[in-house]
Parts: sequence; structure tokens; C-alpha cells
Amino acid sequence: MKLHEYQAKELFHRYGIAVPHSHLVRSIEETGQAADALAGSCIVKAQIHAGGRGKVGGVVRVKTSRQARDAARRLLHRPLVTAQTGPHGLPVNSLLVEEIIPVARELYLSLTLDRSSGRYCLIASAQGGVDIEQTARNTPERVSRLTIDPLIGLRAYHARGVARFLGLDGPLAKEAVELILALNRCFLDRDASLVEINPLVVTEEGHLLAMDAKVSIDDSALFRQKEVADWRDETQFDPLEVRAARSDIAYIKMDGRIGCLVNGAGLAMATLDMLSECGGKPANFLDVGGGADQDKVVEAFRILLEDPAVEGILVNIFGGIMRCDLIAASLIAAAKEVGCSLPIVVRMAGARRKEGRQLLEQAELNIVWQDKLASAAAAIVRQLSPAP
Amino acid sequence: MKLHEYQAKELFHRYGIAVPHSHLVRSIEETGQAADALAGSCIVKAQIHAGGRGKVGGVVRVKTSRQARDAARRLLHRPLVTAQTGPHGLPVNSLLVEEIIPVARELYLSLTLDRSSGRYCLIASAQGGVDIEQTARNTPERVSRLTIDPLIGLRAYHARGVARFLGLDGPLAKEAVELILALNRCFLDRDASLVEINPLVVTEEGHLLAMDAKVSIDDSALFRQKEVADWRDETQFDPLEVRAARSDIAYIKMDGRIGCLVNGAGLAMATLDMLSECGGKPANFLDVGGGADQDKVVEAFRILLEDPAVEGILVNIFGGIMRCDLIAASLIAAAKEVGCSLPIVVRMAGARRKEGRQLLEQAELNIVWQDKLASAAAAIVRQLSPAP
Amino acid sequence: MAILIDRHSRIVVQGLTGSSGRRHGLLCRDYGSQVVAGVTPGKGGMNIDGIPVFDTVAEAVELCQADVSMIFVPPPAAAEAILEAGDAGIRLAVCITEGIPVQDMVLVNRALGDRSMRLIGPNCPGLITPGQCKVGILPSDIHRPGPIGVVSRSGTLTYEAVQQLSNAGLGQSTCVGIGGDPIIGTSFIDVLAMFNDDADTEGVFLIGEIGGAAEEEAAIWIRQNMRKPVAGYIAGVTAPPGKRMGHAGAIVSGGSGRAADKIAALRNSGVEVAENPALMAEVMQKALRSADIAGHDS
Amino acid sequence: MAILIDRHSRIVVQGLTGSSGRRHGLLCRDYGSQVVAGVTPGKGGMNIDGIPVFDTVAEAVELCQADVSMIFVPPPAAAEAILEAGDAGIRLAVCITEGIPVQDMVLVNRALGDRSMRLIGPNCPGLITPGQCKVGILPSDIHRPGPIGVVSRSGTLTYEAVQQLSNAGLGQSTCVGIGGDPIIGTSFIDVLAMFNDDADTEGVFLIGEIGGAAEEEAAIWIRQNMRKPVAGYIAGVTAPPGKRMGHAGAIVSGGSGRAADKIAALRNSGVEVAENPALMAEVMQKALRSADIAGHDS
Repeated sequence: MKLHEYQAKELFHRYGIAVPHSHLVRSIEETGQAADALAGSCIVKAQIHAGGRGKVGGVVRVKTSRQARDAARRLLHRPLVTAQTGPHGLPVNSLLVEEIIPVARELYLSLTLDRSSGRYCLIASAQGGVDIEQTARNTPERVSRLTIDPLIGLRAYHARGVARFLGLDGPLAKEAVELILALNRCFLDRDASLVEINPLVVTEEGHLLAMDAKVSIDDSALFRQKEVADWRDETQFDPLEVRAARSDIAYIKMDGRIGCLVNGAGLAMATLDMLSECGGKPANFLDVGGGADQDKVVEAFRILLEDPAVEGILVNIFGGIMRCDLIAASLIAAAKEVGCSLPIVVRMAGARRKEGRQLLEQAELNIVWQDKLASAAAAIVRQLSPAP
Repeated sequence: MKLHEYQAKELFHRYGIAVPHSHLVRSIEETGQAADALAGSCIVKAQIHAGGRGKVGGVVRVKTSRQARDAARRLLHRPLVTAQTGPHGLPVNSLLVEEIIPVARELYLSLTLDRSSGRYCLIASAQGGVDIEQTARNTPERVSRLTIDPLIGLRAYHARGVARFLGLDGPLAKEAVELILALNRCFLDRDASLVEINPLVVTEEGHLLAMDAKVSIDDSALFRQKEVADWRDETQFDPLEVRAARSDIAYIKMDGRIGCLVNGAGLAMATLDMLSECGGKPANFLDVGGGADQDKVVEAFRILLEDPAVEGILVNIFGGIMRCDLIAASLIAAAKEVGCSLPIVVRMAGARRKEGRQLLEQAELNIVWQDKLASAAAAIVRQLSPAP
Repeated sequence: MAILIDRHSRIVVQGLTGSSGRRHGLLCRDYGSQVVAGVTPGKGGMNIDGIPVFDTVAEAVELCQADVSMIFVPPPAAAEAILEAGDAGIRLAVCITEGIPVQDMVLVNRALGDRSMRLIGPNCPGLITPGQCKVGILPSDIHRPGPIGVVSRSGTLTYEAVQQLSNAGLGQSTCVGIGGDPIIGTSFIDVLAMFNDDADTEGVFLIGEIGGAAEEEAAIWIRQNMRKPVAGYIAGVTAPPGKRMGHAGAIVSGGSGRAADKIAALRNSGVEVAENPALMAEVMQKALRSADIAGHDS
Repeated sequence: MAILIDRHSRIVVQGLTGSSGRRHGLLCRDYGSQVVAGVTPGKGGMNIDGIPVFDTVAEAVELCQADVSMIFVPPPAAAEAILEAGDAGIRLAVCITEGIPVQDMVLVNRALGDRSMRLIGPNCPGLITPGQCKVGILPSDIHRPGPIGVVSRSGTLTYEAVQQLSNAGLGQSTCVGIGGDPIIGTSFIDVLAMFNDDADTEGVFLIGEIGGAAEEEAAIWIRQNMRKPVAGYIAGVTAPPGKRMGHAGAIVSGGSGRAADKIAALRNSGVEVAENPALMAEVMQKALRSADIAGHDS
């Protein structure tokens, strides 16, 4: 779960990591007041769950309160499209109005999981404010990666080594050690999957400060991270994604016209791949999960059917834990409830396949049955193609 | 550093471990009031830094407030001698007046260091209220020892295994798991070297309760255990031991007449052994330490000379870090200051031995010089023997 | 022979009294697995359809000689359940639980490095040696005994693969679902190495997906060590970047973990990779044929 | 040959800028040891009498090829200093510091179990290979090169022993003070095993004291493995129970750790144990003579 920049900075502040003075605002009026409080000269930053804001006008440096209001007028309550948001962008419901701080150097610092070793790692670079993955690709010697032994944890001596790598010495090295240890505490306390400061700046006054802040929380740990879990901003998700999440359905909105309902994440991905191979475009990824009951499956169908982009549906079920007849019954119940007339292609295999098929054939729905994945994908694509 | 029972129980209480209701009292008057508050029926327990109180009348069960006052009159403000205190006993300055709780079973539980593995271990026995070491010797199968991997720590499943070993099940097993985990938190948080509940009782009402409590804190960790360090009760030590500790001198009062001043713990023990081999009895163990300066050595001499039991002094120094001439100068300064006329045998070896000897020979003191440890020990013993 | 489990495996189910644990514990027993015990703290003394329940894994090991654990414990306590199995002397733990916090698994991963227990999963469907033993939630009836080892990060996609293989006459020696989480106890390489040394296995089918670099690492290992033909499939060619595709570990982030790179790496190591999920049995057959020809040539 | 250190050892002093670190760092160099670097966080760039100071041990290893560390860091940070040495690739760390909290050492002890670095100490005087290299605070001039390996939990008592040995014409291969704390990195057995395999060592003198069971464990090991004569001395025969005799580890508690038991165990394994500390060289000579006779007999 991603946090907004302002939320991440609030966390950092609590752990003693210096961040710029700022005000979170939600209206043009508030923006003007916040800018006034900073004597007009400030940075206005759109709060969305995506990077790349700077290049598309989502981060604006202004000199007067009037300019700040103009920026707010342009940004607030409309979507901002960046390289990371997808074509529809993400809605800007709040702005962070921040003091301008003269910067001497820009560095990079983050903590995240290193999957290969199964340990957390601290990543640092003296080259901040730019894409770290690009730096790592082009000039790997400029990026330091330190994997952390969970027995020992991240220690002051590790942090001193990193400070040295960043070219910091004297009081700045000491500040860096404290900051790195604080960042690590924050990371562990909050079950983060990523904490990133990019750029971490050395101010002209000679102090370290987190100019930007990115924090993601491990979704699997939200049950024990109540406070942060409550910070979720549902406006940053497609409404159907929010709804799916409430029923514990893995759902991702995509750009095509074919609604997909599959059990199992791997099979769901494979189904999208198969569709695409047949020239079709999926409207979504949907994994109804292993232990789904009828309510959950009905809700999954409702979600598909409420997506106006969906013109046809592909159901691919491999019965194991889940029984095919349950899926069939749910499909029928959902269709009846919502009143579905869209073409549906169903492919089922595994447990109670025969019973499922029987149920579907008895129902009065626009359903085509297929035995194999490839033919099922081809069938739904064919049905949605314009008549030749 | 040992805690008193009442201090240990205060800690346990903070960690959620059930202890009997009690009042700490320091006078006969207070004892009577505390007994009244418990309707007269209570246990009066002398608070000293030693076990074995029960067998010598230091733990008294009374039925009336009057009996409680009688017990207090007998115990308070005089030394209590137990099997663990040495012949002079320890002064009883406070009493713990505790409610009487009907007991169904007595168990044993402790956490301490297992030196062989270098890990902490949890020791448990279904046979409580008796000496655990004796149980371990006679019926080792009745004692469970669990060493704890510091990476994983003590976990609920370990505690469940111990509860099972103790023959606890149902709600009592659940209570035991919570108690064991709480005890472990207390142990680690407070840098304890020992936490022991003996007996841990199952009450007739079916709950677990720490009837007695013993806690020792790792002396080396006192710098980061300020609160507990402040609980030190100096009345439980020989005044000379208290004074030595203030100067960071390792000093233990013993029963003989020969004061010993040595540098190094091993050499100091060997010196006592040598003395005893020659028929002498040391008045103390004293290790002046490695990095002693003149002030510290002078203070060490003062401590020796202020012990009325000391009739002669054996100095054994192996110069290494410490220079023999510094010891000699300190000895002279201290003797001059205090006015010492006792016989002193000095044996020095190692760094600046010659210079040290020269200094001593020039001083007007009752000093005999010896080159070897054996002859030095023999010399001081001979000097203190009654003329034939 | 097969790998990891066979008819002699003695299984304890951690979480046997929960609904999933009970259901799949009994299904495993129905398949022929020796399910000798269950563990649920506080429920020791119960029995589930004749299977005794204990408070600790240590008892199950001591009293029932369990050597394999199947774990259905909910996420908040699952990591501790794995550690308990390791301390109790279990040889192989199979953790089905999905949604264990990563921080917990970092610790488990570190602890198991010092212990002799192997962990499969978490967030996996378990494993099966057809005709002998099943430890997990895989549907039994699609499997056939045979010469193909299957290893997969996925669940239902594995069933799809197995059905295709069985339909094509390619039975399985052992099928192992290693799990879809970012940290798992047993990697592709671990399983490949076992299949490499298993006399009953003649070829391996590997099912990967987006996220991480486990397939790339496996590709390098295969090039250097694998003596048997390998075919495979990678799911997620069309997955959008930055989105977690169901599995916690299935995410393309910052240009790493892409399906295309994995496919290229595997092909580079001589692995036959299916163009789409309908062709899984075909590439396996192709790989076996190529190996056969190469074998005759040499 | 000797053990652990020789003229090629390259020493970094952690805490070189403190008064003890500086004094003994320079004394070691005076003795002929190669003291190549110092480490004090925040003081990188300084130098102490020509010895460069760094902020981290990693730099000392990288830039000065240090392979041995002598640690004078105060107790609150000493355990972390040991861990730092271990992570930096140091081969041998010698921790002089007294008074490290036990809880810190429990962690260090566990961590070093997974690492290749050997730790001597803490709370030890260090070690010396006479004529070649000293790492510690032992007085230099009492040592003579020769065939006796010395291993001890004590400091000044070791000097006493060494002086007796040197005076009796018994020089030393290496003298190792393993430290007086309850948890130490290197045990009697570790050092005995090294002396057993060291061509320059013909006999070993072992100095124990009350507390713990290290001497008893060493006795068992000696009986089973030691091919060279061993003599020894145990301090604390007259120590009262329940009192900590200077060293954190020197305490008789609840009937365990008594000198008499240790002496009996060692004698039981054929070790010549001195009746009193004046007889240390004599028992060593006796042990050597007995071995010599036994050697001629066989």
C-alpha cells in the first residue's frame, strides 16, 4: 500500500528525519493561505500515488501567493497523468505547499527487500534526484547496496560506511548515521516494503533533509499496522478496484473490452496472455482466489458487469479447492441479479466440471462452453470482433 | 546486582506477572497496620539479599496483627543469618507483609545464562519450592532446560512446550505461556542475569502466581539500567565493599586477618590460595584493577587499613599495565596519611620492579620485601604468628 | 523414488482444526498420505476424524514420528508455526498460508539458513508425488505417475500444466508448487537440483511468472548443471508494470521482473518455453524429443 | 609457526584514539607488531604517531590490508565493534574491553557462529607470539620464544606463570589470554586444538579459575584428543561461594564452578595441576618429563 508524500513525510518527522516545513491543502483558498505563511515563495506539489509529477507540471515552484493559487486552480480536483499513472491519470485531491530550501547536493537513499537474498537492503547513491534504476544500470559503481543480516540489524557502522560512500564527513556524516538508523527504525516499525528519499539533500546550510519521501507498506502486514492502514486514500484507485479489495478479490482495471474471471493469480495472468495472443484485449485482471464462496464469486461477476468497458466475459476456472459447479451457480445468480446479456465464454476444468457445465447449459444465458483455454480465448475474441 | 524480593515483585507486576498483594514496611507500627489491612492473617518476610530465610525464622506466617508485630520486633533492624549470608548475616531493614494464598501446586521457573552455549536458557520444574540444583542432581528428568536462540527468541511454542512439561493444560497452560513470555520480556528489558520464581504456584483458585521472586541484574549493564541501578540497597553490603565499589575496586570482605592488595582478579585469587596454603587467612579479596592510578591505589590501601580485622598486609603486584613504582609510591602515601604501623610484606614483579623496591626501602615503614609469591605469603603468615 | 515426499512420509497438519486444515488434511489422507497428527495450540487432546491433535509440533514428532508438516496457520502466527516446525525436528515444512508479512519471512528465511529443515512455500499449493503422497491442496485426480518433474510459482496454472501433461501421456514424478511470495523457502534451483539427481525424473517442466529474478537465476543454473531436458512457461507477458498481479511476488517494478527477460534467459539456457499457456505439454514433448536425439547423437 | 598471530599479522586498533588504545597500540608496535591502522568513528583522517585513523574497519581492511583487530572500545559500543570487525573481513579480533553487557555478548556469540572471524576475549589481556607479534596489553619483557603454549582465563596470573616458565628456561610458542567473562569467543578447547596441531608447541600450560565449566570441558577434550603434555593451575580454591571474584565469570554458584572439581577433572585427564601458584613452572617441567619418558617407552 502506497502512502502519499505528505503521509510519508509525517512518518519521517516522527522518527526524527528532517523534512521541509509544509502545509497540506485541499482548496485554492487554503493554498493561498499556506503560500502566504511561507511569504509566497514555495513549492506546490500534487499528492498522487505516482512518481513523474515534476515532468508534467505536478510540482510547481512559485514566488507569490497568487502563483500558488494559480497552480492549485490548475491541479486540484482533476486527474494528473504522469509516466507512471497510466493514460487516465490519478485525481489530485490535495496539495503539499512546501518551503523552498537552497540545496547544495542531491543524494539517494532507500530501504527495500532484496528478493534474491531474502533480506532487506539499504540502497544509496551520491547521485540523487534521478531514477535510481537508471543510475544502477548505467553507472553501477555509483550505487551501493547493503543487505542486512536480520540477526544483527542495521548498525551504526553500516551507516558510517554508507555515509562515507556518499562522500559525507564530519558533522554531516554523523547526521547521516542518525538519519539512516532512523529510516531503518521507521521501515521496520511500520512494516514498510519501501522507504525512499529521493532526493535526500544536503542543504546550503549543511544539513541533511528529506526533500521527497516515498513509503509503501507491506499489504500483508496491514493487519498489525492499523494507523497506517487507515491512511489509505481510496480516491487513488479505480472504484471497482476499491470495491474488489473490500471482498478480498485481486482485481486490476485494464484497458480492453473483455472482462476476465479466473481463479488463481498465475492462471489469471496466463489467461490475459492467451487473450492477447488471440488478438483480444482484457478489461481487467481478476483472481477470485482459492477459497472463494458463492458470495465472493457473485460479487466478482457484479464487478465485471458494472465496468462499462466490458463487452464480453471470459471465465476460466481450474477446479481444485474451488468447485466448478459453485462457479456456475454463482455466474447464473449474478447474471440474473444484474441482468446480463453480454456474451460469455466459459472454460472450466478440474473438480465438478461436468456438474458446472450442466448447470450452465440449463440456464438461459448467452454462454458458450469451451473445453480448452486456447479455444475459449479465441471464442470470446471472435464474438467481440466486428462482423466481417 | 541482586534485587530484594519486593523489588523483583514490583518488576514482575509491571510485566503482568501475578504476585500476592503485599505491603513493604520498615517499622513495627507499619507492620501492624499492614497486617490489619490483610485482616491479620499474613506472611511476614525479611527483605535481605540472600535465600534460606525460611529455615531461620525470616519468613513468618501469622494469624493476627499482634503476631505480625511480634515477628517485626524480632526481625527488624538486626542481622539475619542464613545458610547463604555468611556468619555475620545481613541486616533486615524492611519486611514484606503479604496475603496468604491457598496453594494447590508449587512449580519452578527461571531464566539465566547457560555459559556452555553462550545463550540464555529457561529452566523449569514441576517440583517447586525446593533447591533446583538439588532437583537437577537427584532427578534430572524433572528439570527442563531450554536454550534460546537469540535470532528467534523465546516464542509462544517454546512456552507451550514448557507448560506441557509442567503438567499444565487448558486455561492454566495459556496463563503459563503468557507468564513465561512476560518473564522473558522482563529478563531482556532489564538486562537481568537471573530471574527466578520459586515457587511459582498454582493457586487453589486455579491461577498462576509468583509466590517468591529473585532477580539479579547484570552488573555490566547497569549503565543502561538507570532505574534498577538506583534500587541498590547498600545496607546489604559490608561498608568497605560499598566504598570500594565507588572507586571501582573489586573488594570482598573475608574472615581472616591478612589484608591483601593485588592487581588482577586471577592473581588475587591465587594470592589468597597461596596464603591459605601457608596457613594464613585473608581478610579480603582486593583486585585494584588494571588501569589504576595513584588515587585508586591509595584508596585501596585506606580500605585495607580501615578494616579493624587486618593485622598485617600482603601486597602482590605483577607490573604490566601497572607500574611497580606507582604502587610503591601509593603505598607510602597511604601509610603516611593513615599512619600505618602494621607489618607489610611486599612482593613485586614485572615493570619498574627495581624502582618500586628502591622507593619502599627508602621509606620508613615496617616493610619486608620478597621476590617470590610463596616466600611473600610465608613471610606475612610468619610475622602474624604468635611468638613461639 | 521421486523427490521430497513419498509413501513413507508422516505428515502433521499445523492448523488441523481450522476449516482449510481439516478439509485438506483429510483430502491428503484420502489420497493415501499418512496424516499422523494435527497441531493446534490449546486443542491438544482432540481428534479430527481419528487424527490426534496436539498443542505442539514437538509432541507430534515425539509421539507420532511426524517428519513432514503441512501448515494452514493464519498469517499472524504462520511464521512462528514454521519456526516451531524447524525446532521440533521436522524435515520438510509445506506452508500453504497466503499473506504472511514479509518482515516475518525475512526472519524465517534467516533462521532456516542455520537449520536442517526445508521449507516449501509459503503461499503455495504444496506438492504431490502421484500415486504415493500429497501434501497440499492440489487437485488429486489430474496427476498421473510418470517421468516429468514439475516446479511452479503458481497454483491453478500448475494444475492447467499438469492436466495438459497428463492428457499428453506425460505423468509426473513429483509436482512442487514453490509459492508466489517474494520470499520462499525453496527456489526453482533447489527443486531443479533434486530432479537432476532423481532417477525417476526424465525431464522438468518449470512454470514461472513476473517479478523477481528467480527464473533468471534458474536459467543460469540450468545452463551450468542441468543434465535433463527442461521446458517451461512464464505467465504475465501482458501484465502492466507496477501492479501486483494477485501473488505478492508477481510485480514488474522499475524494469525488473519482466516476463520477456525471463523467457529470453531460459531460452538462452536451452529451455523450451511455451509461447502461450495452451502449448505447455507440447514444449515439454519437444524438449524430451530434442534430448532424446541429442542422447542418440552422443 | 606458533598460533593465531605472527610477524605477518597486520593489526588495526579499534579505539586507537582513546588513552588505552593509543598506549597499547604503540607498545605493540614497539614490540615489533605491524600496527597498520586505527579506527575511531568521527576521527577518520587523523593519525596517531604515524598510524592512520579511519571511521570504519572496512576502510582499514581495504586500504591497509588489516587482518587482525585489537579492540579497546568502551563497553556500551564494544559488542558492535566486534560485529563491525566481523563484517569487515577481519580474521581475528582481540577484545580487551572489560564490562560488556552479557546480553550484547549473547548476540555477538550467536553472530560469530555464522562468520569466519575468530574472537579472543572480551575482558582479556590479548596474546603474544614472543619475538614476533603482540596483540594486547601483556608485558613484553617476561616472554621468551620457546616450546610452551600458554592459555589462560586470567591476566596478571598469566604473567606470573610466564615469568616462572621463562625463569625455568621454558620459552613460549604463543600465550593466549582467552578472557575472564562468562561468554568468550575462544575457549580453552579451541586454543588447545591449535596448540595440538602447532609444530612449534611441545607442551601446554593452562590457567583456569572458578566459575563455569570450561576447565571440565577442556579436561574431557584433553583426554580424548591431546597429544602433547598439559600442565595447569586453577585459581580460587579458597574463594567463598556466591561472590564474584573480580572477573565477571569467576563465581561459584550453587555448587557449580568450584576449583576442586576443575582440578579433579584435569588430573583425571592426566594434566599436572599445581598445588599452588608458586609451582607452575615445576608442574610444567614434570609434565614434559613424563611425556618424554612415555615417548621413550612407546
